[in-house]
Amino acid sequence: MRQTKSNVRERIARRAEQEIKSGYYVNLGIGIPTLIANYISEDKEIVLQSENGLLGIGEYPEENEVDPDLINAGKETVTEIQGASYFDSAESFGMIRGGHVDLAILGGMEVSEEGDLANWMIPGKMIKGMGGAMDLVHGAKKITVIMDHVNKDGAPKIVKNCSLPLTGKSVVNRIITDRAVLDVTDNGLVVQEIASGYTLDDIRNSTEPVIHVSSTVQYDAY
Amino acid sequence: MRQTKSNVRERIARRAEQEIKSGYYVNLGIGIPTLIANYISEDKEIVLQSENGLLGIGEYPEENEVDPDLINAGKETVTEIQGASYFDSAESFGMIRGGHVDLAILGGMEVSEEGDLANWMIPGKMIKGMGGAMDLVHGAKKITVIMDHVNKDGAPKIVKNCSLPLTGKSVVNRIITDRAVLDVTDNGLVVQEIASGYTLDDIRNSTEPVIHVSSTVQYDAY
Amino acid sequence: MKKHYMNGYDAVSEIADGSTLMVGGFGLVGIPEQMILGLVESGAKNLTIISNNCGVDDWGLGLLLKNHQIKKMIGSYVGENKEFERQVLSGELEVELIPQGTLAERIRAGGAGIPAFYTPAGVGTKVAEGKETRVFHGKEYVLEHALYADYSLIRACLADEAGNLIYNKTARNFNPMIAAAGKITLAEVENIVATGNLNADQIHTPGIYVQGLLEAKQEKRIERKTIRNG
Amino acid sequence: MKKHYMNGYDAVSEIADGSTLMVGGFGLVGIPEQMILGLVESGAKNLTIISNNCGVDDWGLGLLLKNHQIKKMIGSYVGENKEFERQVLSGELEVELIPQGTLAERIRAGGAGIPAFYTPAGVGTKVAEGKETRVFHGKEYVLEHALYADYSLIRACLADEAGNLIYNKTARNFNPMIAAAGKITLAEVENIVATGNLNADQIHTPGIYVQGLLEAKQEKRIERKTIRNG
Repeated sequence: MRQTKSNVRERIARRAEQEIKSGYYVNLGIGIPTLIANYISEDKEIVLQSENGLLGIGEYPEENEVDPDLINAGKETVTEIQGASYFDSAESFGMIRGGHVDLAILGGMEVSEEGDLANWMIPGKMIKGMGGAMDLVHGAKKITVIMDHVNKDGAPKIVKNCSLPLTGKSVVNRIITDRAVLDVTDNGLVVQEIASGYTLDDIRNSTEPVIHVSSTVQYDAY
Repeated sequence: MRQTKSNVRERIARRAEQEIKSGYYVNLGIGIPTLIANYISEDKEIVLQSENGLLGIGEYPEENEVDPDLINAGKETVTEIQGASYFDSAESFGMIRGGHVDLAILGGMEVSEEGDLANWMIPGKMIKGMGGAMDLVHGAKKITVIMDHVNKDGAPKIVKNCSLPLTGKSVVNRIITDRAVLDVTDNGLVVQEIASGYTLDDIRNSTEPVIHVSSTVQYDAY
Repeated sequence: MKKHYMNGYDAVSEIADGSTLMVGGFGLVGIPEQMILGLVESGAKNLTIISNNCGVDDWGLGLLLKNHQIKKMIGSYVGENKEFERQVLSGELEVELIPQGTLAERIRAGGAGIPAFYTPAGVGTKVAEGKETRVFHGKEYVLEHALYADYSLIRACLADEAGNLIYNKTARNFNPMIAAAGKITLAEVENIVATGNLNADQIHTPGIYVQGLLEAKQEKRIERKTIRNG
Repeated sequence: MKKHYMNGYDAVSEIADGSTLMVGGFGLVGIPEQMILGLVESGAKNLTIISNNCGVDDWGLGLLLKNHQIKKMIGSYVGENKEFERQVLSGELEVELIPQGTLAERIRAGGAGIPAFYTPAGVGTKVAEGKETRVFHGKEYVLEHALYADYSLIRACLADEAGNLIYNKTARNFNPMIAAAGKITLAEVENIVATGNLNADQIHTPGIYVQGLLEAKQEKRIERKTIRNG
C-alpha cells in the first residue's frame, strides 16, 4: 500500500500515543507531536504540559471560547482542562528540568546511534531558535523522538553521527518512525517493533548504524 | 540623665525611624528592630517585608483577628496591610538578594570599622542559627545596624575587628547607637550625629577604632 | 486523581529508616502536623530532616527530636527547644546550619534541575569555609549545591483531586519549593475539593509535584501570640 | 502609590538610545502592546532587547525591528518575520539565541541576586561552546550567567495602586521574572483597581518590583487561531 503523507503522520501519531500511560504528565513538541493529542485514548488520564506556562492543555476552543491569552507553545489557541494550572516560564522549565514531566515526544531531523538529537537548525537556512527543545531533552524522564525513517531523498535520518547542529547529546531514549520503533541502549540501537509493510531488512537498509533486534521484536506491529 | 533600658531602646528606635523614607520597602530584623514599626510616622508610606513571605506587615492583631497562619519572621502573630502580598521563601529571598528592599535595619553584637557585622552566634553558647540575616546583609540596598554603643561591661561594640563569628563582611552602611550615628565609609568610620548627653570625647572613648567627624556633625541630635 | 491517605500514619508508614525528608513550615506555621505525628507513630529512625526550623519541645519536628528519630538536622534557625541543645551537645544529633535564603534557593534548585548556583550569603563567614568562591561583577559569591529529598512532607490549605495546592498567607513559606524537591511529595491539606473547583490562575503548587494527599484538621498552635491591645 | 502614565509614549519616553530592555510575552501573548507602540513613537535606537520572541511583521517587537530600533536581539525563538531574516543576513541586527528554559532562568537569576548557575540545557551543542562546563552527580552542566535590564516592560491583567500584579492564563509567561530583573519596571495593565481590592494570596508579582503603571486597552492579536470545529 502506498502511504500518503497524512497516512504516514497518522501511523506515527497512533503508535506514539501508545507511549503515553494513564497518569502521565506529557510534553508534546511543536508540529507533528502536537497531533498526537488527537489520538489519546479517552480512558487514559493524561495531563499535557505546555512550556509557555500551562499544565493541562485542553482541546482547541470553539469559536466563542477563543481566549487570546490562552495558547500552547506552538502559539495555537487552546483551552484548559479541569484541574489545569498556569505558572511563569521559570517555574515551567523548573518543572521540565527538574524531571517532573514523565515523557516528552519531540520531532527530529536526525538521531544518532548514541541518542544525539538534531532538530533545531539547518546550516545555511535562517535560524529561528531552539525554543524550549534543548531544555526538554535534558528534563523529561523519557525522550521519544518521532520522525520519518528516511528523508525526502530516501537517506537515513537515523545516523552514526548527526551532521546537523545538535539539540542534545545522548538524550533520546526511543525513536518511532513510520517503519519501526527503536530503543537507544548502552549496546546500541535495538529494534523493538517493525511496522506493517516493512521487513527487518528494510529497516536495516534504511538505517545507517548497525541495529540489533530485540528478542521480543514484533512484526506488523502497527 | 540616667537612661533606663527601655529609654535607651526607645531612643535608638526613634532615631532609626528617621532612616525610613516614604515609599521605602523595609525589612526590620527580629528583636529590637521590630519595635521601630511602632514609631513610624503616619505620614510616611512604608511597606514592611517579612522574610517568611509577606510584603506589607500590619499591626499586631486584635484578639479576634488572630490568624495562626499569619506571622512575621519573629514568629509573632501580625496582620496584613491593604496592598499586601504573600509569596514563598525562595521568592522572598530573591526579593532580598536581588536588591529590591530599600533598607534593612538589623541588631548587632559587634560591628567593625570596615562594616563587618557579627550578630548571630557567641562561641560556647548554643547555636540557634543565622536565619535570614546572612542573606539580608548582602541584599538590601542599605544596611543599618542598631545596637547599644557598649556592652554590659562597658566595652565598645564598635571594634577594629570583630571577635565573634561574622554574619557578613563589609556589609554595614550605618550604625545607630544610644550615643551616636556613624557611617562606614571608604575612609573609615565617620560620626554624623551625637546623642544628647554625650560629647565627641565620650564617643571616641567608647569606640575602639579611630573615628572621623563629619563636617556637618550634629550634637544633641536625638 | 492522586492517592488519598486515611490519616498521618497511613501517609508516612512507608518511609524507611535513614530516609531524607524535607518538611515544610516556618516555625509552627504551615507544618504538616498529622504527618509528623504519623512519623512519631511509625518510629522511623535515623532520619535526615531538611526544614527551616525544628519545632518546639512538644509540637512539630520537636516531637521527632524528643523521640530520637532525627540523626541530622539541616535548617536555618533551630534550637527553639532545650532537647535540641542537649542532643547536639551530647553528640546524638548532627546539625547543618544554612542561611535561610540559601536554604530556600538550594531546595528550589533541587526541584528545578539546577545542580548548583552562586550566592553572596555567607561569603567571608564560617558558612563559606571550604567552599568555592568566585567574583562576579566585582563581588564575591559562594557556590552552593541543590538539596533533594526522598520524601517531601508539606501542608497546604486547599487541594483538588488533581493535587493542585493553594496555601494560606504565611503558611506558604518553604512548602512550594519543598513540594518540587522531593522524589515523593505528600501534601496534608485542610480541605480537598473536586477537580475543577479551583481557579487555574490561582494555583500555588501545580499537581505534577504532588504524589499523595491527606485531608486533616489542623491544630495550628501559635508560638508567639502578640495582640495589639493586649 | 506607583507612578501612573497617560499612554504608551508617556511611559517609555525617558528610555534612552542604547538601553537594554526586557520585554514580556510569549509570541504575541502577554506583550506590553502600547509601550511597544510608544517606543516606535519615541524612536529610541540601538536597543538591546531581551524577549523570548521578536513579534511578527506588523505587531509587537516586529514594529521596532521594522523601524531599525533594535541593535541586538536576545531570545529563544525568533524569525517569525521576513524582516528579521533580512536584517540578520545584512548584518544590521545581532542575534543571541538561548534555550528557552535557560533564558527564563537567567532572567530569574538577574532579579533574584544569583549571578550564575549551572544547567544541563545546551551541553554538547553550539550553545555551550566556549562556556565553562562541570560534572555534578555524573552529568555535565554548563555555567550560565544572570541577565539584567535597564528597563523591563511587562503586561498584566490587573494591578492595584501599590503595583501588585495579576496575570491572565498563559499571558503570565516571562512577565514575572522580567518584572524583577529590570532596574526600572513598567507594567501595562488592562485594569488598575484601588489598593485593597486584590487578594494578597493571589498576587503574582508583588508591587516591590514595579515602578510605574500604564492602564491601557489591549488588542491581543492572535497569531494562530485554531478552532475545534473549524
